[in-house]
Amino acid sequence: MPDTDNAFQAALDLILGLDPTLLGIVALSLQVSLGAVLVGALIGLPLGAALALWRFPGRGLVVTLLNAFMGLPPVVAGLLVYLLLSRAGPLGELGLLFTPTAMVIAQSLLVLPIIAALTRDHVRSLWDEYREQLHSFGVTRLRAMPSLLWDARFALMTVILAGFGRASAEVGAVLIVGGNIEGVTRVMTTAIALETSKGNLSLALGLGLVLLGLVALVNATAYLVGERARRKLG
Amino acid sequence: MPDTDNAFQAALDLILGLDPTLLGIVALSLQVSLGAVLVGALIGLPLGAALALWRFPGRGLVVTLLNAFMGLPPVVAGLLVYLLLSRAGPLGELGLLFTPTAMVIAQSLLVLPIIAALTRDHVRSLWDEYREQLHSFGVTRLRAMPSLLWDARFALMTVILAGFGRASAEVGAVLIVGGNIEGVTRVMTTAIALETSKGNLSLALGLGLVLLGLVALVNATAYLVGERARRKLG
Amino acid sequence: DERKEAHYIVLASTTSTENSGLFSAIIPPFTEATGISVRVVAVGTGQVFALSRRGDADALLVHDAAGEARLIDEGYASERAEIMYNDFVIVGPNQDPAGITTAKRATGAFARIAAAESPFVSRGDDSGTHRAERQLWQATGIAPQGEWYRVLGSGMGPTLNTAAAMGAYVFTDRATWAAFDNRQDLVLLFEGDEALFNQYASLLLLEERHPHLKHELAREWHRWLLSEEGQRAIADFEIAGQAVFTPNAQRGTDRSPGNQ
Amino acid sequence: MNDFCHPTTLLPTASPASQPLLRLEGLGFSHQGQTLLQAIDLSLAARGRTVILGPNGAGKSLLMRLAHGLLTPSCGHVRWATHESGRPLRQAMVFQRPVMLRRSALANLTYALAARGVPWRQRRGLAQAALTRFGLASLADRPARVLSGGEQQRLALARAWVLEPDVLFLDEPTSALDPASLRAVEDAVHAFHAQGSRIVMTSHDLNQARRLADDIVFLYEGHVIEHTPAREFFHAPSTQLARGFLSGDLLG
Amino acid sequence: MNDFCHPTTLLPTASPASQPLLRLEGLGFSHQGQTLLQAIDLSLAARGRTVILGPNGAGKSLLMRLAHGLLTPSCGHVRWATHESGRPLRQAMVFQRPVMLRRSALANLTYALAARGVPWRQRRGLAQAALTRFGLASLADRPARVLSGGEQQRLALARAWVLEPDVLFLDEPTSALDPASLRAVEDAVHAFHAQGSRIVMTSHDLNQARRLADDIVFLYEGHVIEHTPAREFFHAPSTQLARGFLSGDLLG
Ligand SMILES: Nc1ncnc2c1ncn2[C@@H]1O[C@H](COP(=O)(O)OP(=O)(O)OP(=O)(O)O)[C@@H](O)[C@H]1O
Ligand SMILES: Nc1ncnc2c1ncn2[C@@H]1O[C@H](COP(=O)(O)OP(=O)(O)OP(=O)(O)O)[C@@H](O)[C@H]1O
Ligand SMILES: [Mg+2]
Ligand SMILES: [Mg+2]
Repeated sequence: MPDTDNAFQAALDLILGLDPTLLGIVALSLQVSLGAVLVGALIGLPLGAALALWRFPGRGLVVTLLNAFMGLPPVVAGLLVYLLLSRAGPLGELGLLFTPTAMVIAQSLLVLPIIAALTRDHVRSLWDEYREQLHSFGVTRLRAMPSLLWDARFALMTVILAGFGRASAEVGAVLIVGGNIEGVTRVMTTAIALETSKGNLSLALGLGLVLLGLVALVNATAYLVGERARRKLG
Repeated sequence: MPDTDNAFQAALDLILGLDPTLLGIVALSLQVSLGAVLVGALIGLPLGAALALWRFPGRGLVVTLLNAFMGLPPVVAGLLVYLLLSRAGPLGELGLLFTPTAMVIAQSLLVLPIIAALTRDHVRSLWDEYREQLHSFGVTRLRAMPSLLWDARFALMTVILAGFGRASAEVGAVLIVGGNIEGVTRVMTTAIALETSKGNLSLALGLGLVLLGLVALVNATAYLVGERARRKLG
Repeated sequence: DERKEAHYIVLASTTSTENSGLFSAIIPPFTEATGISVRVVAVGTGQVFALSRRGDADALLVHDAAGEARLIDEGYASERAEIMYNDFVIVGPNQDPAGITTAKRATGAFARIAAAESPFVSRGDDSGTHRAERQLWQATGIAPQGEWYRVLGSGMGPTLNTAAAMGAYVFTDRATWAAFDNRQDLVLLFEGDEALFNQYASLLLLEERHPHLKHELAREWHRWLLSEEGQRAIADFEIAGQAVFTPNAQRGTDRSPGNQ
Repeated sequence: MNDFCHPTTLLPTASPASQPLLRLEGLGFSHQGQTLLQAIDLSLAARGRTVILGPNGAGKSLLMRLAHGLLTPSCGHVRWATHESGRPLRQAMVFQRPVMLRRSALANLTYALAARGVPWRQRRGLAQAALTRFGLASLADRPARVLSGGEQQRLALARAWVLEPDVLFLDEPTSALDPASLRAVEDAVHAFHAQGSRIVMTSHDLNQARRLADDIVFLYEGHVIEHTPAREFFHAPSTQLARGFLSGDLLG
Repeated sequence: MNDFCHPTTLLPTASPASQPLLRLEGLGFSHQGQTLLQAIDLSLAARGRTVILGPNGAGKSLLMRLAHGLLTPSCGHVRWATHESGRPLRQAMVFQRPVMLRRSALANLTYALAARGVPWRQRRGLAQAALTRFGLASLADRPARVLSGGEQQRLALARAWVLEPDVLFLDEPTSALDPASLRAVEDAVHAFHAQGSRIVMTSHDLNQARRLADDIVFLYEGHVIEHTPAREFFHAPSTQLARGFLSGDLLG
């Protein structure tokens, strides 16, 4: 596969070249994915915990739907946000279409179900263990939520990284609501798709390697921080 | 958002119409995603468990890379498989490109890291609890693996569903290695992308709703089976 | 600077135009001249029209005469001006199993492919290029079907990637082909028939429909494309030393006062 | 057997000092078709130390969890008296298998204090004092989950101690303790009692029951067989089952 | 303090019957800079019942886990004798806080049997017999994790029993048991011993130690203070610390 060899070459050139355009794209990619993960985690962690803690009629349905939304196609998420933000849509006035904000919104939709659904299982097994003790302390479920999320933080880190992976990998949603506008909303994945459609396979792969390296960097940071904290806990 | 109303209408029409073309697409979608999840789980579950059980130099690196590969862009996975299976590529002889098999291979690449990385945390917390007891029984790590995977099965179900979600939602990989050939490799997500690029937004959304419904059905089945088994365990 | 930031239009166009690299060549001189930047959203032809109808693009540049006419009929667009053309070509495996290089006309080439049942890949996405291909089949008098006729549902680039890997014939436009890298075994086999003419047009949207759009700026862009300067920029754009778009604005229809 | 059984609500009743502190009325608990506790009628007086005795699996822990409000009974009622002001009684429980939060020993205490609404500034001091009281001062910063069995049990006791409960449930609180700690904990129980805390505990150490109990509840297979003053129970048990239990012949 | 300390390997030595079964040589264990066990030199004879005594946190459980091979010592060696054939000795351990697999009580036993390589056909019968032996026959199908504290401890004992170990470690095996079960377990220990199993156990019940022990290891703050025959230890402890411990004055 000569193209893959060239891809490594291309990736190396891209990195060594320190091309300002590339740097801009990289920065925007990170900004959008991290923004989406932030939003997804801020809503998804409490939501997942709530579904683990409270029993109510229809919970099974909610859980099933949440799990199903892990399979929300990015294109569909993109379309929904597009229709919302389009001039003819209800939020058209805001003029958010084809901006990074729109991309963050669309990706949040993708990240949220993943974080919530996976959080639920971790909190559930911790809650199984803690429930009676916390009840005995007089801790309400609402006040137990932050404690459980905190005590499950090491496993939840992987959950959040899964959400980050989803955000940084997807192209369908950002393409539709961002438009892949050069210098404005072009991110790594849309650039990869563009180069692929130009038949620049090694450049596309090279960009893919750079993106993966970037994601790996974020993951490595999270891993090191997590392991250090874990070690302190014995 | 008139388009979204139309989307529900379109989804309804699609379902009620029982269009044989649509049925074929639905069947292929399920076949490919479930195939990828099967492959991903068969490799990912033991791999994740192994990473939880064994300590070896460089494990941190492997874990970080695995977590990072949760962010493998579908287009990149698709390109890699494309280059591998293309006639000029090393496995070109097999003639697998533009077949459902190629799509399963590409999606397995996407599903595998998710299942392995998330499995690792569940097995790890179970292993923390079981380790000394199993060692005392004389159970080797290798033989502990199936026991741990079995005892963590309820949480792992969600992990597998996350993998299934990823597979059924992505379009980048199947588009490249499948080619979205009508009647041969067209699946729901590629059909949605096609209708979007045709500007048939409500049909695209309708197809998206049908796909989500399908995924929800799979999830509901898994949920019901899981809850019944869990109830039996007290 | 700040003025520049707010001074932009969103231009909806097709992927084939974007992939060729045309915009990177002609937008900088336009921005230079007017201080207006252009944000290109490159999507499928149908999606271009959808964006325009919903008021999400300020200007559009497409190559689908029927779709353009409908947009005007429906009262979304106010003015259409032909800007340039390029041509479609037929690309296929080096060995040319159907022997189309010797065909006289495009219809003949298609007939030979159908007769030989050589693999042919169609975009199948209802884009301008796909419609042109369908029309050509119609002119040939053949309704292509069978194992050899593969209907995809992809953009031009992905379709070329697929054709390259399958070693199939494919109907494409010269610009995309010229800029395409992953040719593998494919070569240009047939070109030059009048029937392969591919006209691009710029449309202005109706102000009453979408008052919020930047009609003033869009008009400046539209006029610039028609102007001598714009036409020269298009003519100067080359891929690998080859001009791929031919400007053909009819100055007569350019009723633009004060542009010079 | 389960023919007349209503689910319940926890109903506080206004309580003159003479009224019982806790009344269990027709209490029953079943799980997945198995009846684990049945027809429990029991009144606990406002003061004193009650020890629940019975073989393994008799239902002692279940009974305490029901009374403490951790489980919902399948039938019958749990009625607690309240303070004169109407404020519910403060309860605390030391579990048979204490649950250690994934934090340091000290943080386990401050967490409980925070849950009880103790202001932030006071928590650390109170927690340190409780650790010292139970001989854990030097282990304050150690993660609670790596403490030895006995240390964990002492930490659980400290965690209950620090909450100054009106009612204290102790489920075999000294099972993992060394002789000196055992004595210290028994002293602490006396101290709780002296301060007016109501003690309800279980134990398998009959000598301990003899030393601590004012009255005995004897459970067997989910039924209350006897509820008598301690002296009477140990000297003249009124049932065959209790006699068997005391002599160590009664298998659960 | 930790000035001469090598990490270790588990080295089996060929053993004539007279040789000690287990030799701990300069054994030490530290964790994150804290020395938890230090300079342990100990030989256990081929037969007999050894009871390890000591206050909470002395290191009894750590010592047993090191000997059983669950932890890797920070320094020193653990040397086990082997069978004459060179086959290592079969060991089993009942943990202070037994770990119940997420399966039924019966499946917890068959799992252990499977791990020991017992053929599939025999497992169920052996497991049922062990459950019956420990009074758990009626609970065979109940999920192990909902069993009461005492039932779980009995299940853990049954799980060790069924493995017919050459060496059996018991970490406070009767702490949660009712009087009758306690007697049954002590009988079982005698039976193990009679069958030739080597018993190493801990207990905080000094009466139990008196009843069961052939020799006593007295641990204090990670050090072995005494290792003497039981009769000697209880009648004339040679150290001040042991005297304090026996009288219940020594706080851990
Ligand atoms: N969730 C449950 N599902 C099924 N059975 C249960 C459940 N919880 C408890 N049990 C059963 O109820 C019985 C009583 O349990 P409980 O823990 O109250 O016993 P106990 O008297 O405290 O015994 P011990 O002295 O061993 O602690 C036991 O046989 C136990 O197996
Ligand atoms: N992983 C660990 N990290 C830090 N300290 C530990 C760890 N494991 C055990 N310890 C400490 O080692 C000491 C000895 O623990 P061990 O469990 O051996 O005590 P023990 O003698 O069995 O006490 P008990 O009678 O309470 O069971 C305790 O103080 C405990 O806190
Ligand atoms: Mg109990
Ligand atoms: Mg211990």
